[in-house]
Amino acid sequence: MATATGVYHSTYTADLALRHTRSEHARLAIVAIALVILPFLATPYWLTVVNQIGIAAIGAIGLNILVGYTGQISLGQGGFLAVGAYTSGLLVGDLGLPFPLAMVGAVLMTALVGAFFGLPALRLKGLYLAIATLAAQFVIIWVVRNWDVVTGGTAALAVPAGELFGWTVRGDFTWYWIITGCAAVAALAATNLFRTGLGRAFVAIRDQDIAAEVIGVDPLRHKVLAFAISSGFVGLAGALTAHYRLIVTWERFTLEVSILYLAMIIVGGLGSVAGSIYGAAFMILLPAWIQQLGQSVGGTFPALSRNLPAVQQAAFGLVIILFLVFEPRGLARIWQRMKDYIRLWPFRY
Amino acid sequence: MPLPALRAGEVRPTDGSRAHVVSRAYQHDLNGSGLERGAVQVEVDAVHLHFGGVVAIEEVSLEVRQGDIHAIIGPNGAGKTSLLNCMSGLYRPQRGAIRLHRGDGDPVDLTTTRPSRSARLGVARSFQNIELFRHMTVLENLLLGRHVHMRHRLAASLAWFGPARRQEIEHRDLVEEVIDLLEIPALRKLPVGALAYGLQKRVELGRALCMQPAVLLLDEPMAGMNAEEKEDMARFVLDVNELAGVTTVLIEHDMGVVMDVSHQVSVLDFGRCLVTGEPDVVRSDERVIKAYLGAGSEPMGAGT
Amino acid sequence: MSPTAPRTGPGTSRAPYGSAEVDPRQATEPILALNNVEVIYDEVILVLRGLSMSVAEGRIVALLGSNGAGKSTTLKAISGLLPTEDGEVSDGSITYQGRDITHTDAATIVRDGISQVMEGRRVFEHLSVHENLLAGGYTRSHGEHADDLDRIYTYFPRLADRRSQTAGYLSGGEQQMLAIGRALMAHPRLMTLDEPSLGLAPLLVEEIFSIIGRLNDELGTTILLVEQNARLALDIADHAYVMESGRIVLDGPAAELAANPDVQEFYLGLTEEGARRSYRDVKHYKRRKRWL
Amino acid sequence: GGDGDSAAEGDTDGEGGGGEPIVLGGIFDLTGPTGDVGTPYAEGARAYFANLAESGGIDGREVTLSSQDYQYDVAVAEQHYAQYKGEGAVAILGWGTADTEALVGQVTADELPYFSGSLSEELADPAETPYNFLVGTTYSDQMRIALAHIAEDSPGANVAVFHNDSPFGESPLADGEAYIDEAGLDIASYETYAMPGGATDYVGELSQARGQDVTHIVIQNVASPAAQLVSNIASQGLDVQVTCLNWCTDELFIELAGDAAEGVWGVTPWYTANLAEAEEGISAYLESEGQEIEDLNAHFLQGWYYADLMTTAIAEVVDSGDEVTGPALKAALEGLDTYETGSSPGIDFSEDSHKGMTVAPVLEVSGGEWTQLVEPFEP
Amino acid sequence: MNIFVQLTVTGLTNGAILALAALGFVLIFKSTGVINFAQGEFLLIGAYAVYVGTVAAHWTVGILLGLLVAVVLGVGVERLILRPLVGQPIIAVIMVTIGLGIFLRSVVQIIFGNRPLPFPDFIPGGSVNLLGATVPANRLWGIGLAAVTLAVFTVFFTRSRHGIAMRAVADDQQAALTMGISVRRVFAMAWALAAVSAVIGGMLVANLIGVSGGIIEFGLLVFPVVILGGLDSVPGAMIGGAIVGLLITYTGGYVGGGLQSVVPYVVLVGILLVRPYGLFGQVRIERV
Ligand SMILES: Nc1ncnc2c1ncn2[C@@H]1O[C@H](COP(=O)(O)OP(=O)(O)OP(=O)(O)O)[C@@H](O)[C@H]1O
Ligand SMILES: Nc1ncnc2c1ncn2[C@@H]1O[C@H](COP(=O)(O)OP(=O)(O)OP(=O)(O)O)[C@@H](O)[C@H]1O
Ligand SMILES: [Mg+2]
Ligand SMILES: [Mg+2]
Repeated sequence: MATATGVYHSTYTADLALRHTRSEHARLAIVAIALVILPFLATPYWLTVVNQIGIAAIGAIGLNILVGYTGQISLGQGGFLAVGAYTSGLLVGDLGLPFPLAMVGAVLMTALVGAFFGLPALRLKGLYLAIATLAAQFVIIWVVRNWDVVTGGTAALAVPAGELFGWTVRGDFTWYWIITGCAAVAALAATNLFRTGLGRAFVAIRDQDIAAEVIGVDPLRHKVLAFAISSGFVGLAGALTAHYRLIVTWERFTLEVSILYLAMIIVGGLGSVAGSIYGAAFMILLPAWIQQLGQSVGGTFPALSRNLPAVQQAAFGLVIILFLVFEPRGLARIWQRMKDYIRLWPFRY
Repeated sequence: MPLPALRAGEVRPTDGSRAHVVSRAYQHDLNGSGLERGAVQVEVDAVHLHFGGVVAIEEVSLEVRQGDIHAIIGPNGAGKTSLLNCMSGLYRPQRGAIRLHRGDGDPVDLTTTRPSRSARLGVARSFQNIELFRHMTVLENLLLGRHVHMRHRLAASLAWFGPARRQEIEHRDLVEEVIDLLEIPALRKLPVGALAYGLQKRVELGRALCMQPAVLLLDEPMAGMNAEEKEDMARFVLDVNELAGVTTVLIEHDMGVVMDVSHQVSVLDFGRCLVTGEPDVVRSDERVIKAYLGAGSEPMGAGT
Repeated sequence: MSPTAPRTGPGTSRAPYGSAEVDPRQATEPILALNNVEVIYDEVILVLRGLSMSVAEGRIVALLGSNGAGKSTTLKAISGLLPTEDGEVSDGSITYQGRDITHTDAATIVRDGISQVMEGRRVFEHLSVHENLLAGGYTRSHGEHADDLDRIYTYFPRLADRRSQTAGYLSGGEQQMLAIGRALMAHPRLMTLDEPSLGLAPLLVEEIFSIIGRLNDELGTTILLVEQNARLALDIADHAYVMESGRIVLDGPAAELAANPDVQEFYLGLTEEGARRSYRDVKHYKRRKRWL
Repeated sequence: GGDGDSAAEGDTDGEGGGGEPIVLGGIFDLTGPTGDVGTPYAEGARAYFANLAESGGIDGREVTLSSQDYQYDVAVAEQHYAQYKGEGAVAILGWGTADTEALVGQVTADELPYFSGSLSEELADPAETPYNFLVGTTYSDQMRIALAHIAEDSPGANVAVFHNDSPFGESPLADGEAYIDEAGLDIASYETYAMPGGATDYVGELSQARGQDVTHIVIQNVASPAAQLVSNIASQGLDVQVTCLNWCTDELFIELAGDAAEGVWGVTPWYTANLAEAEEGISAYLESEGQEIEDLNAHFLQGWYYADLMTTAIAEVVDSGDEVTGPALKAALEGLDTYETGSSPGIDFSEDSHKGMTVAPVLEVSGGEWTQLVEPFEP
Repeated sequence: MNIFVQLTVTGLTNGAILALAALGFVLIFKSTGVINFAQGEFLLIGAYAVYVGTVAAHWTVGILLGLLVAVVLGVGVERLILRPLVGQPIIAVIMVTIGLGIFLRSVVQIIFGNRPLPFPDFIPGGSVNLLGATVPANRLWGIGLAAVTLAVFTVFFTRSRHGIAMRAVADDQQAALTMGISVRRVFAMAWALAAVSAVIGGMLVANLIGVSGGIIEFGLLVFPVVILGGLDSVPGAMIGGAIVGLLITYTGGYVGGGLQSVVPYVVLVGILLVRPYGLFGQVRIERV
């Protein structure tokens, strides 16, 4: 959070508000307007990219609640996404629930599964826990693939297009509004969480777990709760994927996805809601850009075009390396520095 | 005796008079004990703790009375910190009991509760090596001290408007009083990691105080400070005790502080409790001199 | 520090532990000198603002100052540890035995004979006591360890008892002894100690200080001591410096400083009459007068 | 949302060269888990269009293939698909089973003819998936042919199917089992074993198969794991007859498996062995690369002919003077006469069936080369 | 019985290779606290280097080239990428190694393409009859080679002062500096040695499965191995390697159904719940 130089509050209420200065309000307004205009300007391709970013942002916020704020590393993201996607898809497909209700069901279900796989967090820390959550990843996917009766096994699960009051919800444009709305609500909810006691307790566990326990934070309850809340967000992302894409395949939820999400929050900024969004955008835009760039350059250098995918991948890896070597604390930190720089501009030091 | 609370800009007396002490009045009672002054607050009963072959505490018994500053001294490795850890539930002694009296019904045995529950019962503490939440602000650290007194409902937290916000404001009120008491209003929004060592120690005391403890355990709050800084810290410890009446267990190696500040002193040596008594009695105890103070040591605290 | 220099057992005075050639007590030449040293952290935080001091060979020099004055920073500047904390000596110079060591790296400085005992003990928690000591002797060859270990175990019998215990589980005092012992393994000519009494019981503080005295006396090791317990520090030191906000504000022979009224008030906690103030009687919170 | 707007621009201004370029999309796996066979396939398709561009396109109208690697990642495939749609692509050359299935709904809605590397029978029914065309014998048919051949060659065989652990691998399993009963084949047992990704060996699975007294193993996987499996079989001293289905019946398999490949059977509609002589385009390509027909990989041909078939249909539409749109292409594909490739059985689509081929030969590795063992036949 | 022998030998070979790969990982973690997610790529590069040398000249050249590349790679990575990150949050360091993995993998692909290459067999082929089972000889050689390498490393670290120096650096870098231990040198050494062990491991994997990207996937199994053995334990890497190797082959051989990818992890979690720092991992000292 910005150091509130020169801003004073006369009531606790004002002090607790998220935005204090006029420029902060203005920034919010600009972002909101941009989000409204965006779908009208974007090409279909970029619209799908934006939608993907929206969904990823929700998942990344969820993961950040667990990893960035509570300090419990999880590699089970892909599995939890799968739980969300399959639950929601099946609730609509098999039980005929309206899709918003199914999404709520998916959130609850994923939270439950997340809480279950969070139980080892009681005894395990750091990388040991990370590998235990890897078990969640593999077990969930294994179940999905082998529980043929319910999930359809390895075959893709077709999800009927969402219907609401007789109106079929489909198409990138329509989904843009739903996804962006969900992402906004998710971001707000996560921000709220961390300005209340519950969220602070999570951060306390991350910073100093023994001290947290001694001031009354029950580690069992809070760690499991963090897993549940985080998974709830992830479940929402999974459910959105299912209804937006109309097809659920387990191959969308592999370990690479878990790692990609981790990359998002690290590059974006651990323990930052805004960072999760930046990170999601960055990690999805970067390959897309590199690809576009590669294609346009590929024409000029035929030798390059042959190796294009590998070159693109190499560039992707290199950008991650350079980025982190340059700023290990992520985009959120860079943004913060830029703001500080501008705010303090004529008077550095 | 409701006196007006200190307003911004009010000047404190600096001539060493006690005047300012009573000039502050607080809405909230920081003392979480329901007992009468002088009643037994904590009862350590034949506690025994060992780690593998290392005996840390051996049959230690002592009583801490409500309203006292009860010092625990002893050589390094005597088991002082371990005893505090037993009280706050971090260590589970193999034998013995530590009973916390609460004034309502039977005492609770602290040796069988988990740390978070001990906290709920009113045990608050600071640590030998500062254990603050480094990335949070002073305010957030103190608010975390209120954790046990808050209701944590997920839906409300996510929604913010409504009960969650009301609660934040409500508890902020008490926290502000502690901030005022410890004189750290300027630090409110600073991350604690950036604070000077002495200030961090003060914030840690504040965090414990926010819990409205029945008993406050302080593990070497003045280590690594020079005389002047020690004087400040001693003053805060005294204020907490005198103003709020909080029962305090204090581990400290500086005999000057211990003798001046405490009502009762217990001496541990090799896990055993050598003696408990008033400072003057303890200071002249042969065993204590031999085990702890050193024969050559000048009589500390003399000349007061 | 020639490795071939003959060594005698512990307890023998004038053992050529640090330097074989010169009787340190005769030397007046400073072994270490800081000239106008400026230290900046993170390229913005100026901590030392032109600090100058010198340490004469074979002496014990004390450095006093309140929290955050920059004492530890000074020691880190000497031992070359600043780069590990994003700090740098931005101006001035540090000379050791007449050579400029301002930007020499930490490992080389240890080889040259300066050992630091860091604030907060910093023992290798997961290594045993014995292994900690061996790590301390890293700069020396294997063959020389046996004698050194014997010597250190004689100085600190308590460590001998706990030889194979994991250092992380030692009590605070034992860790402090280990930290000093570990530093001695490198055969320092100059040993810098950062708050060795931190968190130690009175008896142990006395013990540690008497050992520091013995080291200086018996082995001729020069000692630069940072200490909050000003009474003890001034007792043992030959010379003392007082620093505030990154500068030396006062210096002189230890005895002289101990008599200085300001030092008495702020560092020794004595009243104007020279008696010790009771902590109960101190009522004012902000009464800092500072040297400038 | 975004309608396919390529149609609207079809014949706006006929300046000079014969109109707008016709865009096709390609979703290939070059670096993913099936990259070993995906790369030659993609190369074949790309080489074809490069050649086409050089020879002036279709009636002077440029045809371009916009293609990218998707690393066998469904989400990336979706992204590419959306991009091609935005670029006004009229048809797609796809790849994997998983992504083809994932895209099927959109493909149907967008009315874009879709050729996929996947020959999963589930995608062959025009009633369900009207825009998916299977340019080859389906995996299920390949399996049926393999089983029929095994039953005939050694009655009472114990068959173990080793398959890629994915929709691709599992696609023909159930059909194969059903076929044994339907056709009354003399096969004593039929078990399936998944080949886990990233395994260094399949000794465990082979041990299980031993429990079944296995005599024949059918592999539905790509070349590298198949070669691994065959080497394991050899080093274990197991005496079994191995049959590869189309994604491991190729030259890479022989190269990797070395001696262990000798005598392995293959069932595939695509093979170089009977490519009598390279057609013009291919020889031009070979010349530019300094290669011989023998250097060509079967999957390269597969990619090449997929592209050629699609182009033939486009030419048909262009000739007829219609706009080149998805539905027009679909109609053209269904209306085409049997399309002969010279290196596979003829391809024929109809309104009721999008199975391009129904027959396949059985090949055998002999002297380090795939040779034809049995003429193409229908199961 | 012979199935059991067969599975056991297979499992142990895989285990031995895993142990080698894990050893490199453990070395790095032990002394620098870095979790190297690019270990699989190190194996891959090792395999290609040995391949190139062997194909171009002789297997001795191949191994020498492999070791050379390993040292250059290890030291280079430490110098260019990890040194700037000293003191940064551990998870950022993890991510850098993930980025490094992607980068290295792609570079290898640009140079060699993604077509798998058959590894020249310089380890004698053929089969041996062992307790009634036919066991490929190269697997037995693999176990032997891995065992020798591990033994050499173990002696090096317990007998030489570098062992203590490395552990000291792992505990407290600053304090290690005050002992005159050059933290940089220790880091460089750890990375170089890790890369060396990866080259040997990569060579052995390649010998089994050919030179291809599949080596990386194999490398992924390093994680269960090191967690099981304990992140900072050399013997742990060996035992962990053996257990995971056997677990996978036994599951494949007796259970099947794709459970190979699940069972090791489930067993792992079970073991971790009893021993939260793995079988031999160092218990983190937490005192307040
Ligand atoms: N978690 C633990 N595991 C093993 N031994 C321990 C543990 N905690 C404490 N000990 C041992 O118990 C004994 C008492 O330690 P404790 O920390 O209570 O001493 P202390 O009186 O607080 O000393 P100090 O004044 O140095 O802080 C010591 O010998 C210590 O090594
Ligand atoms: N790594 C660092 N980065 C930034 N600032 C630092 C760093 N280390 C110390 N400082 C700042 O430099 C000042 C002097 O610190 P230093 O540790 O040298 O003080 P000190 O005199 O040793 O105090 P103490 O008695 O508490 O040990 C302090 O204000 C501190 O906040
Ligand atoms: Mg203690
Ligand atoms: Mg200091």
